[in-house]
Amino acid sequence: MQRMTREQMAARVAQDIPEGAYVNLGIGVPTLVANFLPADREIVLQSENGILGMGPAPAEAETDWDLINAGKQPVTLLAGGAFFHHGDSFAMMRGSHIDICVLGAFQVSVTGDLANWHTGAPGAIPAVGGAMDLAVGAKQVFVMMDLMTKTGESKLVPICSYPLTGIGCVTRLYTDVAIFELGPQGADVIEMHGGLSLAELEAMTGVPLRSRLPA
Amino acid sequence: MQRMTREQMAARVAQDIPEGAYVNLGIGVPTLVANFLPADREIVLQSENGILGMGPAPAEAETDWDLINAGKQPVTLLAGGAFFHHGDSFAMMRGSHIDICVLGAFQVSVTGDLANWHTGAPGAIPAVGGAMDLAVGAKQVFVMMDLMTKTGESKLVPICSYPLTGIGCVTRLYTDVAIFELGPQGADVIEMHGGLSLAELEAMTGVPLRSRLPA
Amino acid sequence: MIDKRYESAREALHDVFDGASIMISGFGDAGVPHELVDALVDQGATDLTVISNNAGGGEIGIAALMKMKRVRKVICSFPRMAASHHFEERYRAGEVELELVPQGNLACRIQAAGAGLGAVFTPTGYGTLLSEGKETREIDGRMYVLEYPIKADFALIKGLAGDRWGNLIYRKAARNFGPIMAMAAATTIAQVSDIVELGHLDPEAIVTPGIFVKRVVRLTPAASAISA
Amino acid sequence: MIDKRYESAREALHDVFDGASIMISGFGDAGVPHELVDALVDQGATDLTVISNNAGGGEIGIAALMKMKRVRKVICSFPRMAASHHFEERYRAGEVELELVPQGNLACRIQAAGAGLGAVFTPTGYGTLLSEGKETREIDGRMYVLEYPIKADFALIKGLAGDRWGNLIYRKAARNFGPIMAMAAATTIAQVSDIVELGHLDPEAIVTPGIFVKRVVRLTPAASAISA
Repeated sequence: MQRMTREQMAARVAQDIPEGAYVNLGIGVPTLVANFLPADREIVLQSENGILGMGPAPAEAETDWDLINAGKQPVTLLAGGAFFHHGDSFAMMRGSHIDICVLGAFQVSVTGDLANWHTGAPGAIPAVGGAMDLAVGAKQVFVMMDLMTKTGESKLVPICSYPLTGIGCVTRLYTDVAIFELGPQGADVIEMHGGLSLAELEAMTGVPLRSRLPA
Repeated sequence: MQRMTREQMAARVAQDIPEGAYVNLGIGVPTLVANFLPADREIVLQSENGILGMGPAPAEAETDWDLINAGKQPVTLLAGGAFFHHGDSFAMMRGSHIDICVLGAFQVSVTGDLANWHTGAPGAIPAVGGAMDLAVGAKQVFVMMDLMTKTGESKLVPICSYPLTGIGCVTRLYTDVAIFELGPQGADVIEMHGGLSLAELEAMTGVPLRSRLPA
Repeated sequence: MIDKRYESAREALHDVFDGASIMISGFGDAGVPHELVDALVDQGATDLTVISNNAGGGEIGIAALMKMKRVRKVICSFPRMAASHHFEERYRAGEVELELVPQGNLACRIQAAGAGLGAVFTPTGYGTLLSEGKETREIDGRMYVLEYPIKADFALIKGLAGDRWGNLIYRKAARNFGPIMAMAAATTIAQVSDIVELGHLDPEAIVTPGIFVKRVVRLTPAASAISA
Repeated sequence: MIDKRYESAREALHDVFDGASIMISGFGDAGVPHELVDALVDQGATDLTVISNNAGGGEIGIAALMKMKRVRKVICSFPRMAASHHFEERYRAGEVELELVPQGNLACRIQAAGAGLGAVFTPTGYGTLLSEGKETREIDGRMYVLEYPIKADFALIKGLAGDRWGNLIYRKAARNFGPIMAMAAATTIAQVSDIVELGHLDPEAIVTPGIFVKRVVRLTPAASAISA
């Protein structure tokens, strides 16, 4: 089976972000999506630390540590961008002004529950940042992750065993082998890569799946 | 008996506003206080419509209808002044950032209840504006009013008969014949004008008064 | 290309529907989007809920909507003005519902809607007629009233300048309700005196980022009306 | 004359007392008032509650306070960082209390304090470990958690420029928590790179009006530390 690379997944997510969308890319892998946004679409990236209209990384000489993304990496500001304080920034999320956020995850349930902030392991120092705010606030929550853990367990699960970030919030799940739409009705497969059959995918994940693949 | 004019009352209130205070002057008579602020004190006037550092009325030729006070009269902006939106403006009040507000009143109770927005008369169109926000929010609420109505009833009362603006919020009452400190303990007379005795003042108002007049 | 510019107030208001809730900015004459409201009068939508600091005065704007019996409900802090006779007539006739809200509660309820909060406990209005029947609670020794968000289908606001992304700056005390109403409406329509090139507005001084604005129309304000 | 200028960080922090709650702005390196925090380390107050997005990293600033066991409690959203070993050590030893708050709830609870609200219903965190034991309510078909204001005795923040009335502007994403913390603390102390004459800051572009700031100190930031 051929699995998508992170870059391929990021490129696939990028295709689904429409012209004019206000988008928040979570730290880590989701940040890669920015590299694949179609050049003919104007898409506005928000950063939780008070930036709209975030542009790509600057040339090294122009690094400005007052202009960083949520992952603390230097970025730039596009023409039309704006700065604002944390109250307004999280009002953008919580108030459903952000069209799409893209997050990583430890686990996602078939009904869209998200676990991405804490393994719950004894002794782990918990840290949540803005994950819960994005999960409940964005109009659509896209998750990008490998479907399986390194030890071969499905990260798409009937019920999350890790502590939740939000309930029923993930609308679409992009993995290295398939794309799912999630909701109260469960998981619908809308795209598959690498030649798996639906039965094989169900066997891998151990969750019931419905096909909405193009005929 | 000699009663103070409105201008004299305004001048008396102005004396009690200290250097550096952030002050909101209610519409109507309290606006007069601005004319009597001591020139050697820097006092910052706030207007509910989003102004800090409000200055005096402009020369007619410089009237700008985008720069008005809460009473819709043209004003100016002092050096150091700033504009902000209604959310921040009322956060300044509700969040106890305003040191003193000066309001007019229909009635004030001995424990500092305020009635200044509505007579409760049948058929009266109610209108409240920012009165309730100022009443609960400012660190100190000063009221300026004639002690007696035109028909000879005391406006300092045991319990307000008009609908309330706020409960126990008035800290000091400036009238044309005396100044009172109000609180849970009742009304203390701290200054008298026009040669009344405390007994005469009690007879006029019909409320118990304690003297804290200078010996 | 993102382009939120509209050619006319008429086009910017094309989809205002009967029964819509509409926020209208302004305090006194400052910040009232007169030309957008005029266009709303022409547009014809009726059965409206108007959320504004006042309930209209004189013969134009909100007062004209009142006169034409197109307002079902007003949510405001100060309906009584020098020339608010059209509102008063409808109100006394029982033809318009009035929800009177202390001005700061109006502001914070609009902010709550924009920020996605479910409700807030505010001290303003506790123990008064305006909190009758509302849930109250003592918190940390002080009494509060539970108030719910006020959102709207449309907000009509007025800026000084804007750009094609919808970024806005304002002018002096004309800012008032504009920035918070922009955040609380599904469709915010801003009239501005000037539309500038993208990047021309200082990103440090933009008051309303474009994310909160759907449509921007350049309209030349008439010589300022004298405030009531 | 109103003059909020202080000559040094040491003087501006003279009255920070044992047991004080202290907000510290910043996200990454941006907006962290490093020189004020250094002065707090020197000042000696202990048994502190620190409210900040992080719990300190490396050897200076909040981490130094941690190392010296002068922090009783941290209220933050993201205590785990590349070099947060001093926090981790105290936390594992049970020597510091951690109140972990989703970043947006941290922001809105700070805003609630600044705006004098008693509590707010927020959707963030519902059904998670971080709302365990908290009051919840369904409003309009959605679930919310009741959260209380976070206020502080002091806020240490960083602006780009200020004036003697305490008006502030910020620089790029260094704005972050500064404006909302300024509103929520009894005594807000701002370090700025430049103090300008009154009237020099554009009244349309002032982000924090002076009413929210008690003290302003001009401090030249060291060459920016590399962010963890």
